[in-house]
Amino acid sequence: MPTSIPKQELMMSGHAACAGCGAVLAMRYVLKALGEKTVVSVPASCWAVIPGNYPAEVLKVPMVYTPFAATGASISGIREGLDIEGKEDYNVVGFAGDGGTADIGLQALSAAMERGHNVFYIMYDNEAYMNTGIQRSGSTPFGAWTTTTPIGKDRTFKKEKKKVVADIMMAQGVPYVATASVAFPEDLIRKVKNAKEIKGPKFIQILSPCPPGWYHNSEDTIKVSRLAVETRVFPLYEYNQGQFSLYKTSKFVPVEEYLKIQGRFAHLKEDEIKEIQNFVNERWEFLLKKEGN
Amino acid sequence: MYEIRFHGRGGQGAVTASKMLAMAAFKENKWVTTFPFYGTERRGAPVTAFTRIDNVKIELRSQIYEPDAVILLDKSLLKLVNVTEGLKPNGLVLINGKKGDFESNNGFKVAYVDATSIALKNHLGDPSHPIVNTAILGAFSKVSGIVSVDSMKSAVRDISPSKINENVNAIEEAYEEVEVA
Amino acid sequence: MVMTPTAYYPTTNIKTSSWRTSKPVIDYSKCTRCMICWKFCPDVAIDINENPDYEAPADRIKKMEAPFIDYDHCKGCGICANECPFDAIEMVREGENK
Amino acid sequence: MKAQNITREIMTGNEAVATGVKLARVKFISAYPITPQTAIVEKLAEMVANNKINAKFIEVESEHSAMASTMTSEITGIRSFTASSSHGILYMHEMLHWVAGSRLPVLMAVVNRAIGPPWNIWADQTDSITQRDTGWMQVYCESNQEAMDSILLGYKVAENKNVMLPIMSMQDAFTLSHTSEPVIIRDESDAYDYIGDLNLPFSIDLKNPLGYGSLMPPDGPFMELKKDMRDSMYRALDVVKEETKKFNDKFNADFPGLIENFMMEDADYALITMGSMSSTGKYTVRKLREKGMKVGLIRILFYRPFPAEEILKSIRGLKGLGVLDRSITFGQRGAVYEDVVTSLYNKTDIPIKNYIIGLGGRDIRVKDYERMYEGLMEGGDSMEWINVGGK
Repeated sequence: MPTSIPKQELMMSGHAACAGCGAVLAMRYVLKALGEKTVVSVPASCWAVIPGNYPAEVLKVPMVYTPFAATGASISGIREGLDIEGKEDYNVVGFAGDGGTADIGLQALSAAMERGHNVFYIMYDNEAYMNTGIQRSGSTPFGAWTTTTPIGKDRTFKKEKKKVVADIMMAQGVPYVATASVAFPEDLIRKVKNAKEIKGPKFIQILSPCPPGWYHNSEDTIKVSRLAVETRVFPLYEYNQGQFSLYKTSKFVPVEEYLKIQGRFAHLKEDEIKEIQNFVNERWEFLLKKEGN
Repeated sequence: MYEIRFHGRGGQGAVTASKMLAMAAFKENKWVTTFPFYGTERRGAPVTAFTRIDNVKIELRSQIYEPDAVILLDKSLLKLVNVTEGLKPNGLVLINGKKGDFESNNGFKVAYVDATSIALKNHLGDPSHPIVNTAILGAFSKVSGIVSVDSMKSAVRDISPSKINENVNAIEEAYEEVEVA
Repeated sequence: MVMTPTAYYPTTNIKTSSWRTSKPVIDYSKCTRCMICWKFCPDVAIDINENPDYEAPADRIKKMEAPFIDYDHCKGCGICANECPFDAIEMVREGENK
Repeated sequence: MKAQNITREIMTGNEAVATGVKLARVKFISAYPITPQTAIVEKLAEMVANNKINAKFIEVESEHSAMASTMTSEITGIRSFTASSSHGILYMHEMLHWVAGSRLPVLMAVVNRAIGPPWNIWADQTDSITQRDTGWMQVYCESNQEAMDSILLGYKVAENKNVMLPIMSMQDAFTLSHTSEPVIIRDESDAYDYIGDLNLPFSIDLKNPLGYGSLMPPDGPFMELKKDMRDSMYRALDVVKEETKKFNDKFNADFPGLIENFMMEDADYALITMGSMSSTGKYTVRKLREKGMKVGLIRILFYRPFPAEEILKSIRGLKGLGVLDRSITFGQRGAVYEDVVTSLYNKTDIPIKNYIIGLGGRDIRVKDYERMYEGLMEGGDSMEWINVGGK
């Protein structure tokens, strides 16, 4: 087969995700990279609904559901319990959305990483509370419409910049931090495998487009994801035990290309798009400097 | 049942003294309970602690309102607390100080020991914060007769985190030096 | 024993084909077996046929495993058709023949 | 049966809890410090550091995380423990429901402390009483001995195949947690023999990759699961009785079980108490008995499941009954009072009074008990606040 993607499917068909969901692709790739000796914990999120109604289960590995704020603590307990039983070779994965990571779960996440448990924390970032119907999160980008940042007369769209949790994790000194995209599964799987080499906490933030939440066509999930990387709106990087490397895009693609195929940005005026372009440029420069180029 | 109330300042060892006393009595096959009144305990702030001793299991768990004895680890507390409050008739007041520091006309038995000097001599604590609890217990053993000095020394050996010999010396010296007014 | 909220019933038993309004149809004469459609399928509804002769054009020299659509689970998102570099997949409205 | 060497030591309630955890062969501890529970955590950390207990201890950043990690460690099949108090209990409230609903026999030691505002670190049972609907069993201790014994007994009851519910063991702030008194240390090998190993039938297993707590629609067995929890809670009443007997036989102990009757045989008036307040109550009963007053005391140990039948048996023939609540609920009488009255509804015509007492560490004195027994003799079924406003 002319692809390096592992054949083994640990996520099954028949799930209850929306057509074109980026979050299921993220899970599918992560499990392909890790293999069957894996335990997953998910908080309240789309991923608590995607497996479908009891008794259905969509993963071929154990899946522990937890309350919203608990992912970091949940994987800590699973990890230590398994270690006590001598099951040190199991992978323990927290799989949480951006609300459960950037907002309500940040404290438990930060603490779990600080304690240094041998765990993976995967943040599937669809940039708003999608499970409850598109409300603003800390990870929603500037300019996006959500139901709690509606287009009104006095206050329109989200005026604050995206909180990038991966950057926070790097600043905290987590041994392995990366950003990844469902449009680049080979890169995503490589990063998960690199992370697996480290005995300690690992954090990966995966941009996971949401067709109903971003107002793009379901067939464009990969296209939007790819444009997010190519326009540098969502730069891909890897921070492996102090070594920072940034994936450099080959050509310049204006952010407008990314914004215009998503209804959540349809209201933006020219100067606002320019402002977003400036944010993107500044952050790109910052990351280049971080790499030492 | 014999009830003792300790008054001290945070850092002087009043709470530990109450525990050492309980331990000493326990070694003589008595039932004991001991507890501090926890306030916002900080070094220098007034502290109260309680010890009950009985031949049978103790059921009473309230604070001690009518003690048989009151022990003052710091005579400056005389200005702050009503030392003899609730003290039983013929009750005992033991003060870390000198004769004349405290006068009682109510028939209480008043005893003195210069526990601070004894503590300093034995290098317990530092000159600004001497730890006087073991010395005061040596004196209490003599004037109360409730617990023997040997049990007191044995309890101190069990509980003291360091300077065991110095603490035992302090008990012995205070036992000899204590005076009843 | 007590009741617990634990269960395991594989979702493959659940058919999600009714969610679909359009279905992908592979034109095997154009298909190069690159497996990009399989790679990007969020529904895990593109399977791999291990038989190298499956739908293989007669003139194909190097026979390879082929993708095929699991119509019981495909929700018709259209990613496969959109991402196929060889225009080998077409979305066809349900009910219309192709 | 081998001869038992009785080891008695002076220890605080917090030390007794830590020793109980060691005897119960707990393998995972996750906790967050809060006054007055802190000494439990410190003692366990010290035991772990000196290899006196074969357990992993993680220092989490909040009570919510303490309970979440305790839960998931238990799911792996490891006997797990945490301890908390007051605001910490409230902060983990969500997780308490989750642990019970997951049918995990976790044990938590609770040091009962008041809830602010204003800040108050002293004894008050509002923190655990308000958790009565979370599906946890609750046992309230009167002494440091019970604080230790209830850990062993508690795990045994919780892990019973017909119960499978978590349990919290309560001791009052300072009155037990920081009070030193003699405690018999249970023999380690007897304790191991008694407690055995945890065998969780649904622990994490790659060969049987379960989902734990997935979405359940209204026609799924949601109501049935809740009903099963409630049924199990009631089954626990018998399990507590059986396990108490086994425990007492094994250790030659006198753990009372669901409730304790004190001088109730010929009593005309009785008070129902819970926790360390009961001791001063018993002291007062003896004192009043010496004066010829026929008074008694009923102590509730297990508040959940509620021992309705036992209380009904105990109160027969009384002329007056009073229920003490060391917790506050607003817009209704005390929580324990409500439970007692509901249990006795239509089964007795004894007047029942409610006394609110000891909130925020307000001392509970002999004269307070004297006032309450006096109140019973006056008759009526009123609610009265004890020792408030300088009275």
